[in-house]
Amino acid sequence: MRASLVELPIDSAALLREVGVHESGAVTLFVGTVRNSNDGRPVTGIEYTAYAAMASSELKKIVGEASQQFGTDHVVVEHRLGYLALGEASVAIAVSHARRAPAMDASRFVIEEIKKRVPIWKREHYADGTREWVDPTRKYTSMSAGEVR
Amino acid sequence: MRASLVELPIDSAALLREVGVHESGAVTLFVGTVRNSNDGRPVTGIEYTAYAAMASSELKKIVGEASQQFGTDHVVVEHRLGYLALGEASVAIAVSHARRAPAMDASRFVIEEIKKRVPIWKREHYADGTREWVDPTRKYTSMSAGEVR
Amino acid sequence: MNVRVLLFASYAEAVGSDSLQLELPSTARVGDVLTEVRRRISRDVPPSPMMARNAEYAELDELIHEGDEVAIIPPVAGG
Amino acid sequence: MNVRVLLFASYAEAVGSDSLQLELPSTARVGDVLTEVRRRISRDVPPSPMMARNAEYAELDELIHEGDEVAIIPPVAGG
Repeated sequence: MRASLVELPIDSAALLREVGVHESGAVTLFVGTVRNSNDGRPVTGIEYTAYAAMASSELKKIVGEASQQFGTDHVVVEHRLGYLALGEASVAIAVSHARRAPAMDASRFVIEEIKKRVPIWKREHYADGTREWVDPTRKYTSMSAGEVR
Repeated sequence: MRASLVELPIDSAALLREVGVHESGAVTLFVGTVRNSNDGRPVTGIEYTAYAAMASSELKKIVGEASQQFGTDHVVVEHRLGYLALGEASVAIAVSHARRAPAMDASRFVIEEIKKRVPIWKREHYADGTREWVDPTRKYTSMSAGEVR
Repeated sequence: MNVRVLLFASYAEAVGSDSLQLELPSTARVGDVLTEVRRRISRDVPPSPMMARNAEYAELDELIHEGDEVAIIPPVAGG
Repeated sequence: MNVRVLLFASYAEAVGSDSLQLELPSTARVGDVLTEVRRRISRDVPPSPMMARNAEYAELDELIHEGDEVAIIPPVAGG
Protein backbone atom coordinates (compact mmCIF):
# COMPACT_ATOMS: atom_id res chain seq x y z
CA MET A 1 0.00 0.00 0.00
CA ARG A 2 1.21 3.46 -0.82
CA ALA A 3 -0.35 6.88 -1.33
CA SER A 4 1.77 9.81 -2.43
CA LEU A 5 1.50 13.37 -3.61
CA VAL A 6 4.08 13.88 -6.33
CA GLU A 7 5.52 16.84 -8.21
CA LEU A 8 7.08 14.92 -11.10
CA PRO A 9 5.19 13.13 -13.88
CA ILE A 10 3.44 9.95 -12.80
CA ASP A 11 4.97 6.77 -14.18
CA SER A 12 1.94 4.48 -14.59
CA ALA A 13 4.05 1.54 -15.68
CA ALA A 14 6.02 1.78 -12.44
CA LEU A 15 2.76 1.72 -10.44
CA LEU A 16 1.68 -1.39 -12.31
CA ARG A 17 4.98 -3.07 -11.50
CA GLU A 18 4.62 -2.05 -7.87
CA VAL A 19 1.30 -3.90 -7.45
CA GLY A 20 1.83 -6.66 -9.99
CA VAL A 21 2.59 -9.51 -7.69
CA HIS A 22 2.55 -13.22 -8.43
CA GLU A 23 -0.40 -13.94 -6.16
CA SER A 24 -2.52 -11.66 -8.32
CA GLY A 25 -4.77 -12.63 -11.15
CA ALA A 26 -5.99 -9.12 -11.93
CA VAL A 27 -4.36 -5.73 -12.07
CA THR A 28 -6.24 -2.50 -12.70
CA LEU A 29 -4.96 0.95 -13.41
CA PHE A 30 -7.01 4.11 -13.45
CA VAL A 31 -5.42 7.29 -14.75
CA GLY A 32 -7.02 10.71 -14.66
CA THR A 33 -5.60 12.93 -17.36
CA VAL A 34 -5.86 16.58 -18.33
CA ARG A 35 -8.59 16.86 -20.91
CA ASN A 36 -8.52 19.38 -23.74
CA SER A 37 -11.91 20.86 -22.90
CA ASN A 38 -14.34 21.33 -20.04
CA ASP A 39 -17.94 22.50 -20.42
CA GLY A 40 -17.07 23.21 -24.04
CA ARG A 41 -14.18 25.58 -23.22
CA PRO A 42 -10.76 24.74 -24.68
CA VAL A 43 -8.35 23.92 -21.84
CA THR A 44 -4.58 24.29 -22.24
CA GLY A 45 -3.48 22.98 -18.84
CA ILE A 46 -4.45 22.52 -15.22
CA GLU A 47 -2.75 23.68 -12.06
CA TYR A 48 -3.21 21.40 -9.03
CA THR A 49 -2.71 22.62 -5.51
CA ALA A 50 -3.35 20.89 -2.17
CA TYR A 51 -3.47 21.18 1.56
CA ALA A 52 -0.53 18.82 1.39
CA ALA A 53 -0.43 17.41 4.94
CA MET A 54 -4.14 16.71 4.95
CA ALA A 55 -4.33 15.51 1.34
CA SER A 56 -1.55 13.06 2.02
CA SER A 57 -3.23 11.76 5.15
CA GLU A 58 -6.67 11.47 3.46
CA LEU A 59 -5.13 9.62 0.52
CA LYS A 60 -3.49 7.17 2.92
CA LYS A 61 -6.79 6.64 4.74
CA ILE A 62 -8.59 5.94 1.48
CA VAL A 63 -5.98 3.41 0.44
CA GLY A 64 -6.27 1.74 3.84
CA GLU A 65 -10.04 1.60 3.57
CA ALA A 66 -9.86 0.15 0.06
CA SER A 67 -7.38 -2.44 1.20
CA GLN A 68 -9.60 -3.56 4.05
CA GLN A 69 -12.89 -3.34 2.19
CA PHE A 70 -11.75 -5.20 -0.93
CA GLY A 71 -9.20 -7.54 0.56
CA THR A 72 -5.85 -6.65 -0.97
CA ASP A 73 -2.70 -4.95 0.29
CA HIS A 74 -1.74 -4.03 -3.24
CA VAL A 75 -3.21 -0.58 -3.70
CA VAL A 76 -1.00 2.29 -4.83
CA VAL A 77 -2.08 5.86 -5.54
CA GLU A 78 -0.18 8.87 -6.76
CA HIS A 79 -1.70 12.31 -7.16
CA ARG A 80 0.31 14.95 -8.91
CA LEU A 81 0.50 18.62 -7.94
CA GLY A 82 1.68 21.64 -9.92
CA TYR A 83 1.05 22.65 -13.51
CA LEU A 84 0.03 19.83 -15.90
CA ALA A 85 -0.14 20.07 -19.66
CA LEU A 86 -2.78 18.38 -21.83
CA GLY A 87 -2.74 14.60 -21.63
CA GLU A 88 -0.61 14.48 -18.50
CA ALA A 89 -1.75 12.26 -15.63
CA SER A 90 -3.08 13.99 -12.53
CA VAL A 91 -3.85 10.81 -10.64
CA ALA A 92 -3.07 7.13 -11.03
CA ILE A 93 -4.46 4.24 -9.03
CA ALA A 94 -3.06 0.73 -9.38
CA VAL A 95 -4.61 -2.28 -7.68
CA SER A 96 -3.89 -5.95 -7.87
CA HIS A 97 -6.08 -8.70 -6.50
CA ALA A 98 -6.57 -12.42 -6.92
CA ARG A 99 -9.96 -11.71 -8.51
CA ARG A 100 -10.97 -9.12 -11.07
CA ALA A 101 -14.23 -7.81 -9.58
CA PRO A 102 -12.73 -6.55 -6.30
CA ALA A 103 -9.69 -5.19 -8.16
CA MET A 104 -12.02 -3.06 -10.29
CA ASP A 105 -14.26 -2.14 -7.36
CA ALA A 106 -11.29 -1.03 -5.27
CA SER A 107 -10.03 1.18 -8.08
CA ARG A 108 -13.41 2.84 -8.44
CA PHE A 109 -13.76 3.28 -4.68
CA VAL A 110 -10.40 5.05 -4.48
CA ILE A 111 -11.10 7.56 -7.26
CA GLU A 112 -14.61 8.30 -5.98
CA GLU A 113 -13.30 8.92 -2.46
CA ILE A 114 -10.52 11.13 -3.78
CA LYS A 115 -13.09 13.24 -5.62
CA LYS A 116 -15.18 13.51 -2.44
CA ARG A 117 -12.70 14.25 0.25
CA VAL A 118 -9.06 14.79 -0.59
CA PRO A 119 -8.25 18.51 -0.25
CA ILE A 120 -6.83 19.11 -3.69
CA TRP A 121 -7.95 21.91 -5.98
CA LYS A 122 -7.46 22.60 -9.64
CA ARG A 123 -7.34 25.75 -11.68
CA GLU A 124 -8.01 25.31 -15.36
CA HIS A 125 -6.11 27.43 -17.85
CA TYR A 126 -8.10 28.21 -20.97
CA ALA A 127 -7.08 28.87 -24.55
CA ASP A 128 -8.25 32.49 -24.23
CA GLY A 129 -5.70 33.14 -21.47
CA THR A 130 -8.14 33.11 -18.57
CA ARG A 131 -8.04 30.65 -15.69
CA GLU A 132 -10.50 29.47 -13.09
CA TRP A 133 -10.73 27.36 -9.95
CA VAL A 134 -12.92 24.36 -10.65
CA ASP A 135 -15.87 23.91 -8.31
CA PRO A 136 -17.48 20.48 -8.83
CA THR A 137 -20.37 21.47 -6.54
CA ARG A 138 -21.49 23.99 -9.17
CA LYS A 139 -23.03 22.59 -12.28
CA TYR A 140 -21.64 25.22 -14.60
CA THR A 141 -18.11 26.48 -14.17
CA SER A 142 -18.35 29.18 -16.80
CA MET A 143 -17.82 32.19 -14.56
CA SER A 144 -15.23 34.78 -15.46
CA ALA A 145 -11.63 34.12 -14.51
CA GLY A 146 -10.62 34.91 -10.96
CA GLU A 147 -14.18 35.30 -9.80
CA VAL A 148 -14.76 33.77 -6.41
CA ARG A 149 -17.30 31.03 -6.21
CA MET B 1 -10.36 0.55 -31.56
CA ARG B 2 -8.26 -2.55 -31.82
CA ALA B 3 -8.54 -6.17 -30.73
CA SER B 4 -5.65 -8.55 -31.25
CA LEU B 5 -4.50 -12.02 -30.37
CA VAL B 6 -0.77 -11.85 -29.69
CA GLU B 7 2.05 -14.34 -29.21
CA LEU B 8 4.58 -11.98 -27.66
CA PRO B 9 4.39 -10.43 -24.20
CA ILE B 10 1.74 -7.71 -23.85
CA ASP B 11 3.14 -4.20 -23.43
CA SER B 12 0.55 -2.54 -21.19
CA ALA B 13 2.27 0.82 -21.36
CA ALA B 14 1.98 0.77 -25.16
CA LEU B 15 -1.76 0.06 -24.86
CA LEU B 16 -2.12 3.02 -22.51
CA ARG B 17 -0.33 5.25 -25.00
CA GLU B 18 -2.54 3.94 -27.78
CA VAL B 19 -5.75 5.09 -26.07
CA GLY B 20 -4.38 8.06 -24.15
CA VAL B 21 -5.72 10.85 -26.28
CA HIS B 22 -6.03 14.52 -25.44
CA GLU B 23 -9.82 14.50 -25.50
CA SER B 24 -9.75 12.01 -22.65
CA GLY B 25 -10.08 12.70 -18.97
CA ALA B 26 -9.90 9.08 -17.85
CA VAL B 27 -7.88 6.09 -18.90
CA THR B 28 -8.35 2.60 -17.50
CA LEU B 29 -6.27 -0.48 -17.89
CA PHE B 30 -7.23 -3.98 -16.87
CA VAL B 31 -4.62 -6.70 -16.94
CA GLY B 32 -5.27 -10.37 -16.29
CA THR B 33 -2.13 -12.10 -15.07
CA VAL B 34 -1.07 -15.65 -14.37
CA ARG B 35 -1.67 -16.31 -10.70
CA ASN B 36 0.52 -18.60 -8.64
CA SER B 37 -2.37 -20.75 -7.43
CA ASN B 38 -5.87 -21.86 -8.34
CA ASP B 39 -8.24 -23.69 -5.99
CA GLY B 40 -5.29 -23.97 -3.65
CA ARG B 41 -3.05 -25.79 -6.13
CA PRO B 42 0.34 -24.22 -6.90
CA VAL B 43 0.44 -23.12 -10.55
CA THR B 44 3.69 -22.72 -12.44
CA GLY B 45 2.34 -21.44 -15.75
CA ILE B 46 -0.63 -21.41 -18.09
CA GLU B 47 -0.91 -22.42 -21.71
CA TYR B 48 -3.49 -20.46 -23.75
CA THR B 49 -4.92 -21.77 -26.96
CA ALA B 50 -7.70 -20.43 -29.18
CA TYR B 51 -9.92 -20.96 -32.16
CA ALA B 52 -7.97 -18.06 -33.57
CA ALA B 53 -10.23 -16.88 -36.41
CA MET B 54 -13.30 -16.92 -34.22
CA ALA B 55 -11.58 -15.55 -31.10
CA SER B 56 -10.25 -12.66 -33.12
CA SER B 57 -13.65 -11.90 -34.59
CA GLU B 58 -15.43 -12.18 -31.20
CA LEU B 59 -12.86 -9.88 -29.62
CA LYS B 60 -13.44 -7.32 -32.35
CA LYS B 61 -17.21 -7.56 -31.87
CA ILE B 62 -16.85 -7.02 -28.13
CA VAL B 63 -14.68 -3.96 -28.66
CA GLY B 64 -17.22 -2.59 -31.14
CA GLU B 65 -20.07 -3.17 -28.71
CA ALA B 66 -18.16 -1.50 -25.88
CA SER B 67 -17.38 1.46 -28.09
CA GLN B 68 -21.00 1.94 -29.03
CA GLN B 69 -22.47 1.20 -25.62
CA PHE B 70 -20.11 3.44 -23.63
CA GLY B 71 -19.42 6.14 -26.19
CA THR B 72 -15.72 6.00 -26.94
CA ASP B 73 -13.65 4.87 -29.91
CA HIS B 74 -10.64 4.36 -27.68
CA VAL B 75 -10.86 0.73 -26.67
CA VAL B 76 -7.89 -1.58 -27.23
CA VAL B 77 -7.64 -5.23 -26.25
CA GLU B 78 -4.84 -7.74 -26.54
CA HIS B 79 -5.14 -11.38 -25.56
CA ARG B 80 -2.04 -13.46 -25.49
CA LEU B 81 -1.75 -17.08 -26.62
CA GLY B 82 0.93 -19.67 -25.90
CA TYR B 83 2.72 -20.56 -22.68
CA LEU B 84 2.78 -17.86 -19.99
CA ALA B 85 4.89 -17.88 -16.86
CA LEU B 86 3.74 -16.60 -13.46
CA GLY B 87 2.94 -12.91 -13.39
CA GLU B 88 2.75 -12.58 -17.17
CA ALA B 89 -0.25 -10.80 -18.67
CA SER B 90 -2.76 -12.95 -20.51
CA VAL B 91 -5.10 -10.11 -21.40
CA ALA B 92 -4.97 -6.32 -21.30
CA ILE B 93 -7.80 -3.88 -21.93
CA ALA B 94 -7.16 -0.15 -22.24
CA VAL B 95 -9.97 2.38 -22.52
CA SER B 96 -10.01 6.13 -22.56
CA HIS B 97 -13.07 8.31 -22.22
CA ALA B 98 -13.93 11.88 -21.36
CA ARG B 99 -15.52 10.63 -18.14
CA ARG B 100 -14.33 8.07 -15.65
CA ALA B 101 -17.51 6.06 -15.04
CA PRO B 102 -18.01 4.91 -18.65
CA ALA B 103 -14.25 4.29 -18.99
CA MET B 104 -14.45 1.88 -16.04
CA ASP B 105 -17.74 0.35 -17.17
CA ALA B 106 -16.39 -0.28 -20.66
CA SER B 107 -13.34 -2.03 -19.27
CA ARG B 108 -15.48 -4.29 -17.11
CA PHE B 109 -17.86 -5.02 -19.97
CA VAL B 110 -14.98 -6.12 -22.19
CA ILE B 111 -13.42 -8.52 -19.70
CA GLU B 112 -16.80 -10.02 -18.73
CA GLU B 113 -17.71 -10.59 -22.38
CA ILE B 114 -14.31 -12.13 -23.08
CA LYS B 115 -14.85 -14.59 -20.23
CA LYS B 116 -18.29 -15.46 -21.59
CA ARG B 117 -17.79 -15.90 -25.27
CA VAL B 118 -14.30 -15.65 -26.74
CA PRO B 119 -13.15 -19.15 -27.71
CA ILE B 120 -9.90 -19.24 -25.80
CA TRP B 121 -8.91 -22.06 -23.47
CA LYS B 122 -6.26 -22.43 -20.86
CA ARG B 123 -4.36 -25.36 -19.48
CA GLU B 124 -2.82 -24.83 -16.09
CA HIS B 125 0.54 -26.37 -15.32
CA TYR B 126 0.97 -27.33 -11.67
CA ALA B 127 3.99 -27.55 -9.43
CA ASP B 128 3.57 -31.34 -9.24
CA GLY B 129 4.11 -31.64 -13.01
CA THR B 130 0.47 -32.28 -13.90
CA ARG B 131 -1.61 -30.03 -16.15
CA GLU B 132 -5.29 -29.53 -16.74
CA TRP B 133 -7.71 -27.72 -18.98
CA VAL B 134 -9.63 -25.14 -16.96
CA ASP B 135 -13.40 -25.41 -17.09
CA PRO B 136 -15.02 -22.33 -15.52
CA THR B 137 -18.45 -24.00 -15.73
CA ARG B 138 -17.30 -26.51 -13.12
CA LYS B 139 -16.98 -25.22 -9.62
CA TYR B 140 -14.01 -27.38 -8.71
CA THR B 141 -11.21 -27.94 -11.19
CA SER B 142 -9.35 -30.46 -9.09
CA MET B 143 -9.66 -33.47 -11.39
CA SER B 144 -6.60 -35.45 -12.36
CA ALA B 145 -4.47 -34.15 -15.18
CA GLY B 146 -5.57 -34.94 -18.68
CA GLU B 147 -9.01 -36.04 -17.59
CA VAL B 148 -11.72 -34.82 -19.90
CA ARG B 149 -14.31 -32.51 -18.46
CA MET C 1 -21.40 -33.39 -48.28
CA ASN C 2 -18.04 -33.00 -46.65
CA VAL C 3 -17.84 -30.93 -43.47
CA ARG C 4 -14.73 -29.96 -41.61
CA VAL C 5 -15.12 -30.27 -37.84
CA LEU C 6 -12.81 -28.45 -35.43
CA LEU C 7 -12.09 -29.57 -31.89
CA PHE C 8 -10.20 -27.69 -29.22
CA ALA C 9 -8.56 -28.05 -25.84
CA SER C 10 -10.03 -30.90 -23.77
CA TYR C 11 -12.28 -32.04 -26.66
CA ALA C 12 -9.36 -32.31 -29.06
CA GLU C 13 -7.51 -34.26 -26.42
CA ALA C 14 -10.47 -36.58 -25.85
CA VAL C 15 -10.88 -37.26 -29.56
CA GLY C 16 -7.15 -37.38 -30.21
CA SER C 17 -7.33 -34.83 -33.02
CA ASP C 18 -8.12 -31.17 -33.51
CA SER C 19 -9.95 -31.60 -36.80
CA LEU C 20 -12.06 -34.20 -38.55
CA GLN C 21 -13.73 -34.57 -41.94
CA LEU C 22 -17.32 -35.81 -41.67
CA GLU C 23 -19.48 -37.01 -44.53
CA LEU C 24 -23.04 -35.81 -43.86
CA PRO C 25 -26.30 -35.69 -45.81
CA SER C 26 -26.92 -32.37 -47.61
CA THR C 27 -29.77 -31.61 -45.22
CA ALA C 28 -27.51 -31.77 -42.16
CA ARG C 29 -27.72 -29.16 -39.43
CA VAL C 30 -25.17 -28.02 -36.88
CA GLY C 31 -26.60 -30.35 -34.25
CA ASP C 32 -26.06 -33.35 -36.52
CA VAL C 33 -22.31 -32.73 -36.42
CA LEU C 34 -22.38 -33.09 -32.67
CA THR C 35 -24.55 -36.20 -32.81
CA GLU C 36 -22.26 -37.82 -35.38
CA VAL C 37 -19.05 -36.96 -33.54
CA ARG C 38 -20.47 -38.46 -30.36
CA ARG C 39 -21.78 -41.52 -32.17
CA ARG C 40 -18.84 -42.26 -34.46
CA ILE C 41 -15.85 -40.80 -32.63
CA SER C 42 -16.07 -40.18 -28.92
CA ARG C 43 -18.62 -40.03 -26.13
CA ASP C 44 -16.10 -37.87 -24.25
CA VAL C 45 -17.47 -34.91 -26.19
CA PRO C 46 -20.40 -33.84 -24.01
CA PRO C 47 -23.98 -33.78 -25.33
CA SER C 48 -24.60 -30.01 -25.30
CA PRO C 49 -21.54 -27.85 -25.85
CA MET C 50 -21.61 -24.51 -27.69
CA MET C 51 -21.24 -24.89 -31.44
CA ALA C 52 -19.92 -22.59 -34.13
CA ARG C 53 -20.31 -22.52 -37.90
CA ASN C 54 -17.70 -20.66 -39.94
CA ALA C 55 -16.27 -18.96 -36.84
CA GLU C 56 -19.62 -17.69 -35.50
CA TYR C 57 -21.68 -19.15 -32.70
CA ALA C 58 -24.47 -21.22 -34.24
CA GLU C 59 -27.75 -22.73 -33.14
CA LEU C 60 -28.15 -26.51 -33.37
CA ASP C 61 -30.88 -26.20 -36.02
CA GLU C 62 -28.79 -24.08 -38.42
CA LEU C 63 -28.30 -25.70 -41.83
CA ILE C 64 -24.79 -26.60 -42.92
CA HIS C 65 -23.48 -26.06 -46.41
CA GLU C 66 -20.77 -27.88 -48.34
CA GLY C 67 -17.37 -26.60 -47.25
CA ASP C 68 -18.55 -25.20 -43.93
CA GLU C 69 -16.29 -25.38 -40.91
CA VAL C 70 -18.17 -26.50 -37.81
CA ALA C 71 -16.53 -26.19 -34.40
CA ILE C 72 -17.39 -27.83 -31.11
CA ILE C 73 -16.55 -25.23 -28.45
CA PRO C 74 -15.46 -26.37 -24.98
CA PRO C 75 -16.36 -24.06 -22.08
CA VAL C 76 -14.31 -20.95 -22.81
CA ALA C 77 -11.66 -19.86 -20.32
CA GLY C 78 -10.08 -16.75 -21.77
CA GLY C 79 -9.03 -13.64 -19.89
CA MET D 1 -5.56 32.23 22.12
CA ASN D 2 -3.77 32.37 18.82
CA VAL D 3 -5.06 30.18 15.99
CA ARG D 4 -3.48 29.72 12.59
CA VAL D 5 -6.05 29.69 9.78
CA LEU D 6 -5.27 28.19 6.37
CA LEU D 7 -7.00 29.20 3.16
CA PHE D 8 -6.71 27.54 -0.23
CA ALA D 9 -7.47 27.99 -3.90
CA SER D 10 -10.39 30.37 -4.54
CA TYR D 11 -10.69 31.23 -0.83
CA ALA D 12 -7.04 32.22 -0.57
CA GLU D 13 -7.50 34.32 -3.67
CA ALA D 14 -10.61 35.99 -2.26
CA VAL D 15 -8.91 36.82 1.02
CA GLY D 16 -5.61 37.69 -0.62
CA SER D 17 -3.62 35.35 1.62
CA ASP D 18 -3.21 31.65 2.24
CA SER D 19 -2.84 31.95 6.00
CA LEU D 20 -4.00 34.19 8.81
CA GLN D 21 -3.41 34.44 12.53
CA LEU D 22 -6.65 34.94 14.47
CA GLU D 23 -6.92 35.89 18.13
CA LEU D 24 -9.89 33.98 19.57
CA PRO D 25 -11.30 33.36 23.07
CA SER D 26 -10.08 30.14 24.70
CA THR D 27 -13.58 28.66 24.38
CA ALA D 28 -13.62 29.07 20.59
CA ARG D 29 -14.85 26.31 18.35
CA VAL D 30 -14.11 25.51 14.72
CA GLY D 31 -17.23 27.33 13.57
CA ASP D 32 -16.05 30.51 15.26
CA VAL D 33 -13.04 30.63 12.97
CA LEU D 34 -15.35 30.72 9.99
CA THR D 35 -17.58 33.37 11.55
CA GLU D 36 -14.59 35.56 12.40
CA VAL D 37 -12.97 35.22 8.99
CA ARG D 38 -16.22 36.19 7.31
CA ARG D 39 -16.82 39.07 9.75
CA ARG D 40 -13.31 40.49 9.93
CA ILE D 41 -11.73 39.51 6.62
CA SER D 42 -13.95 38.64 3.71
CA ARG D 43 -17.55 37.82 2.92
CA ASP D 44 -16.24 36.06 -0.19
CA VAL D 45 -15.61 33.03 2.01
CA PRO D 46 -18.99 31.26 1.88
CA PRO D 47 -21.02 30.58 5.03
CA SER D 48 -20.80 26.79 5.14
CA PRO D 49 -17.66 25.29 3.68
CA MET D 50 -15.98 22.14 5.00
CA MET D 51 -13.56 22.82 7.84
CA ALA D 52 -10.50 21.00 9.12
CA ARG D 53 -8.60 21.09 12.38
CA ASN D 54 -5.00 19.90 12.39
CA ALA D 55 -5.34 18.33 8.96
CA GLU D 56 -8.52 16.35 9.74
CA TYR D 57 -12.07 17.21 8.76
CA ALA D 58 -13.79 18.79 11.77
CA GLU D 59 -17.31 19.58 12.88
CA LEU D 60 -18.20 23.21 13.53
CA ASP D 61 -18.76 22.55 17.24
CA GLU D 62 -15.31 21.04 17.85
CA LEU D 63 -13.25 22.94 20.43
CA ILE D 64 -10.03 24.56 19.31
CA HIS D 65 -6.84 24.50 21.34
CA GLU D 66 -3.93 26.95 21.43
CA GLY D 67 -1.63 26.30 18.49
CA ASP D 68 -4.23 24.47 16.41
CA GLU D 69 -4.23 24.87 12.65
CA VAL D 70 -7.74 25.41 11.32
CA ALA D 71 -8.38 25.21 7.57
CA ILE D 72 -11.30 26.41 5.50
CA ILE D 73 -11.69 23.87 2.71
CA PRO D 74 -13.07 24.96 -0.67
CA PRO D 75 -15.03 22.33 -2.62
CA VAL D 76 -12.38 19.73 -3.42
CA ALA D 77 -11.54 19.02 -7.07
CA GLY D 78 -8.83 16.38 -7.01
CA GLY D 79 -8.52 13.43 -9.32
